Amino acid sequence: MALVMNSENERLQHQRRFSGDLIGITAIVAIGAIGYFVFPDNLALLTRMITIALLVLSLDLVTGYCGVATLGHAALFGSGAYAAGILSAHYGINDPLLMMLAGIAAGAIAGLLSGAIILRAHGLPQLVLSIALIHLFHEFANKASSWTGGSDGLSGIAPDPIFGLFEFDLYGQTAFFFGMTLLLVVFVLLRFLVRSPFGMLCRGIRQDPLRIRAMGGSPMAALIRMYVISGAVAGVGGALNAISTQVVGLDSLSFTQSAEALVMLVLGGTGSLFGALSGTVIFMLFEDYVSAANPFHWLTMVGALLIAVVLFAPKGLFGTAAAFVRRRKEARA
Amino acid sequence: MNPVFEVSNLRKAFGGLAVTNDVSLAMAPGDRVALIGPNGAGKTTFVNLVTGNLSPDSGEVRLGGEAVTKIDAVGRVKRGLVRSFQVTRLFQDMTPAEHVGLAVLQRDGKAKRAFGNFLAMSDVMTEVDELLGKLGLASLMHRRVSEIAYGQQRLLEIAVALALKPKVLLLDEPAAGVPQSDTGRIEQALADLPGDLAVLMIEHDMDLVFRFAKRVIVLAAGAIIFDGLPADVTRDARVREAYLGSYANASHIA
Amino acid sequence: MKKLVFAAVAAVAIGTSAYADPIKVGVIGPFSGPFALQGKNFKAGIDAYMAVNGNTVGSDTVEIVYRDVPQPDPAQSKALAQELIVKEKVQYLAGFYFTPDAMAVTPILKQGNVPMVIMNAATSAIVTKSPLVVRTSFTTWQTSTPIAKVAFDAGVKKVISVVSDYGPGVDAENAFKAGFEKAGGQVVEAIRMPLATNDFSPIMQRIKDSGAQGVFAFLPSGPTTLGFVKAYNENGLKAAGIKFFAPGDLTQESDLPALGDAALGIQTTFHYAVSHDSPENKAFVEAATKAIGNKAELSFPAVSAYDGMYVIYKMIEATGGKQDAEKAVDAVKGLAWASPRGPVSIDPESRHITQNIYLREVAKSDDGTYINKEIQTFEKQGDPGLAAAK
Amino acid sequence: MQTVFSIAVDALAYGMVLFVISIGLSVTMGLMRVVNLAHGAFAMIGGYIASYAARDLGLGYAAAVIAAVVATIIIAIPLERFLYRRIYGAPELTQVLMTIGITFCVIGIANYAMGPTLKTIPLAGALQGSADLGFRTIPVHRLFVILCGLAVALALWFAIERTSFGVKLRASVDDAAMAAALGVRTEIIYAVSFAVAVGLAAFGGVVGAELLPVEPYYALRYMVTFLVVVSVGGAGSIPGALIACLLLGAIDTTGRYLMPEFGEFFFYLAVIAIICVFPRGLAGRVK
Repeated sequence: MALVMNSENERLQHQRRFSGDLIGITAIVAIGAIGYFVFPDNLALLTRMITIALLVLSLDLVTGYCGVATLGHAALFGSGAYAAGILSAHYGINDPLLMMLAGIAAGAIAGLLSGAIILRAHGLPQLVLSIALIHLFHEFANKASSWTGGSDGLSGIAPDPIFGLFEFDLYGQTAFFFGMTLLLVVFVLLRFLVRSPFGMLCRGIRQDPLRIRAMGGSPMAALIRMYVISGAVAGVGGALNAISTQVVGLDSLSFTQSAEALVMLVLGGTGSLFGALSGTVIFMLFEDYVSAANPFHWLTMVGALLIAVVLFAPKGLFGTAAAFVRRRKEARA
Repeated sequence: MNPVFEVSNLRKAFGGLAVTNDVSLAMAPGDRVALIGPNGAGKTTFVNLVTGNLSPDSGEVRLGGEAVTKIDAVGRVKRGLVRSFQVTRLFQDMTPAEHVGLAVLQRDGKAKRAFGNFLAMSDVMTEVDELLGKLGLASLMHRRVSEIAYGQQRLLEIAVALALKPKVLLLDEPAAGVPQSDTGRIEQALADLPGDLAVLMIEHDMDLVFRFAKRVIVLAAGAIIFDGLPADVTRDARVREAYLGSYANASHIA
Repeated sequence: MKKLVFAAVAAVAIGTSAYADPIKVGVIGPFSGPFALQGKNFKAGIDAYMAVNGNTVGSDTVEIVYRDVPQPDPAQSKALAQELIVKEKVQYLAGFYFTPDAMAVTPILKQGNVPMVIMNAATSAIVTKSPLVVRTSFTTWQTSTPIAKVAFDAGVKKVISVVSDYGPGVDAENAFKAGFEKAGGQVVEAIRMPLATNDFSPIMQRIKDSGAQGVFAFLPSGPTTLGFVKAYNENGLKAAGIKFFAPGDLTQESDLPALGDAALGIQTTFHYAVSHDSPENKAFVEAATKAIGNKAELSFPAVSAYDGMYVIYKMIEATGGKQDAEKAVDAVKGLAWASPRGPVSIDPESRHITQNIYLREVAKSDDGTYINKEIQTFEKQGDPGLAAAK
Repeated sequence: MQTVFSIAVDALAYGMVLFVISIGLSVTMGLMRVVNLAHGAFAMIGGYIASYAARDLGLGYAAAVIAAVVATIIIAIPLERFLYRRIYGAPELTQVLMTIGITFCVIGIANYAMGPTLKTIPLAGALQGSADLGFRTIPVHRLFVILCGLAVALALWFAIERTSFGVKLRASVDDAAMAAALGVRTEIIYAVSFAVAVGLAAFGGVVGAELLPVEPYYALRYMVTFLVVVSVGGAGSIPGALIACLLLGAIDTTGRYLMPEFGEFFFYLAVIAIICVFPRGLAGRVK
């Protein structure tokens, strides 16, 4: 072996990945700042992007890191949104932070429930379980219209100003900064999570659950745990959605929302937090742009983008770019 | 010495066919036993019964004196019964350090920690460095598994098993598929296994069996037909019959 | 997000706009997805109005900015409305096909100083959510109440109600029940079926077993109505003499060619039929057909959009182009005019449109196309839904 | 008692419609291992072509059906060659992304080319009207669909289990490399299977159009239903798909009769229950 490096040296190199955290945070802040200055009067859109990004991050935890195929992830997001919304609309508890906590708790509970059902099968049947589940959630919310407003949507959500100072107004400044803060906090926590022993365990489970069992680990317990965490993250997104838009509709619990989140994730690249974020941003910006350019047939363009990504960037946009950069680096080494 | 691993009167039938038929054996710490047998002898079923992936129709499996027959595979691993796989089952996009680190964390019940990177946990890393160093994998510890040679992957399988600090180790053809040039390193690794560990090796390669095992068990049609010293195995009439019945010639075991 | 921006003004108008910024009207509707046809009708109605009446009010140019919400999505609708107000600086919001999308936007109207002209969303309560809401379409209560009287007068005393299980369906059920029981009839059973029902045979069996003499049905316009009407015929309900009553959503003109002969004779009550006979409607249909490209695609949202634009033009006139939502809304309270659908007025109290509701029957016209033929008029109908809610 | 019979007849008819439309998906998903979310798009293309052939060209019903199947296959050939061939054996999520992309494109194009209104396919005279079963009447068309379902099931079963093509197909699926080594031209086998699947989709789209009317959003609207029945049956199994369709048809129909307001709950709870008991589907091939 000519290229032997001693292990200490390699570990240092490995630890440089920690600087990835800084780069990541800087990137999010930078993109947020660019968004803020480029679209200063379209913060509602940016806030919407943040809420969806949280949903996609949450999906990445179970799909990207654990290999669970699901088209029903909006169940977690919508539960969070309804919990936060109902707290305000029915109980008059309008503190945004309390609403956020309610969203996190409801998301986690929905995650536990979803996980307990979806994890009972694998592959295609698993996908179908998730579809059945999201329809049940959706129907349930439709039926419980005295609580959820049914198909008319839950209105009457009126969050107080944060710390009594910053009001959620028409211009969306507060919602945007609130959302950015939440996204950064969630991102940093998830960076810790995915590199922690537990994150490694989950990556192992995705590749070979039997091997994990042979190492004395219990894949089911770990996956359920990850589902609960994922539910909490989705709950943050849902609650943010309820707080920033002050309305919750059945669409937040829909198959369509779930499928769109999955498309964004696969577009960016599964199994990486940056993949989830970049997929969301690129998909939403692209949609925004083409639907402006070709109002009635933008769906065709989105379809073409998805096909092009599969053909030319099979690991997703971020995944393929990252692989390319790595190859370049290795070629130089 | 008390047996650390004991199987008594184990039976398993699929349909009407007895695939494991009244198998009993006992191993003490430090034992080096090879389990051989012609194809279809029931070795795989036996391994699955022992590890808990199948449950027997009757009989008992004991680990360190404790009956584990009703305990599932994961519970048996936690009690010190660890296996390696005939075809390596490694995580292709993870590194050897991560494999061994995960095994160590799992063993210590720390694998559910949602915080901190094991690379920064000095107690874990000391063990990882030591184990991988012993098996000659130190220089590769941060490469992806998909980038390292198959012989090295086999060594990593052993490293992962050892990281779990087993009392009993089941090695399922540890050298299968490895090119001749690399088998030396695997044999060396086997020779260096901890002295107090009970090892049961399932193997086809008789050269390896003779060099490694102090005791050979022959399984045929689900039953043990020979249990004794390696030197005696080729002379045993029933063994010859079992093999000659299924092979064109006996050169394999001669 | 599905943002549609297209300037309704010609390049010439932009060139001459040096002395005055155009007055922008933000329109939110389903311009793609499963309800794209309805969004297309919004646009056709608006284009038709501007083609007939020009794109200027006084010295102000009017510009339309479209935003797409393909399916009910209140959060999206609200985000787009915010963007329209803050970024595009629209003075008026209009459109809104789905109730939740309209509900989501009402809280920000006051702060944005923007009136909202609803061109479809048909739940009664929306107008109570903000004093800046004006509606030029209809409510489900408004269109479903007269049919109860029609049914009773036709000698039907026992009716089974079958509706899609969502807000408007429940509204229709309640409206019909209230009207029918008041007239002296009896609703023997009320069935709510999931929106995503494909096969209606079991429902038809249920209707048969109920022993009702007639069925009242409500389903959203689109593919499912086809299956429902076909099942009604094929399962022998029509032959058995069970009469069919519904609001006009079930027989919207763009679905009629597909329904074909199966729909012949079905009686519905609604606020607008493309075949309505009046000079105003002739002019409207001509302009709207030009705008939509294919007359067969023309349907009821177009006329609400057309009248919505009329209201907005009046508002611009009254405020002289200045942004003053309250003044604009006050100006149209009590406003009465001759709409393509007949005489209409804005009720000063509820800001909802008072209009004629017509009983129509599906028939074949002389040129072989299917039409909703008006056979009876219920004049000056307000919205009974608001009163019922009180 | 009459009601029970009546519901049974409805359930059978509905189940068969589901079967005819979904079975092509079972071929792509089970035998070719492609999660083909664009299945509904092909069914829709078939429906549009039949509608165009019958209404605008004035062809008869039978001719329209044949034209739809043939034309849809012709449209699908380049798609198979340039798009699907790239995702054979790819991870499921990649297949999902690609086939959703194709579906979006087809919807957009259909909306542009055919307009957003409903399209119908006029039935042949013999298929119109209702037949009297003694205790009730049933649309003749439904009887026709039941027959079509049985015919398709038999033909597919025969093709897969009893012909040399079926042997080659199963061999290619189980081990493509081995099959190729044995002289099976797997590319052709895959292309032909894909054509069969697409043809079945188009056939189902046309025959089922009375129940699921043709419009641009068809491709997404019913995608979930197709996916569910095929997976519950066990992808790739003809008898499995048949049993699943009849079972789910029965549950759906009965639920809608007894408690229409909880129709969706019945259906999806049944799906969850079945998959929890049979994680590979009712007759899933062991992978």
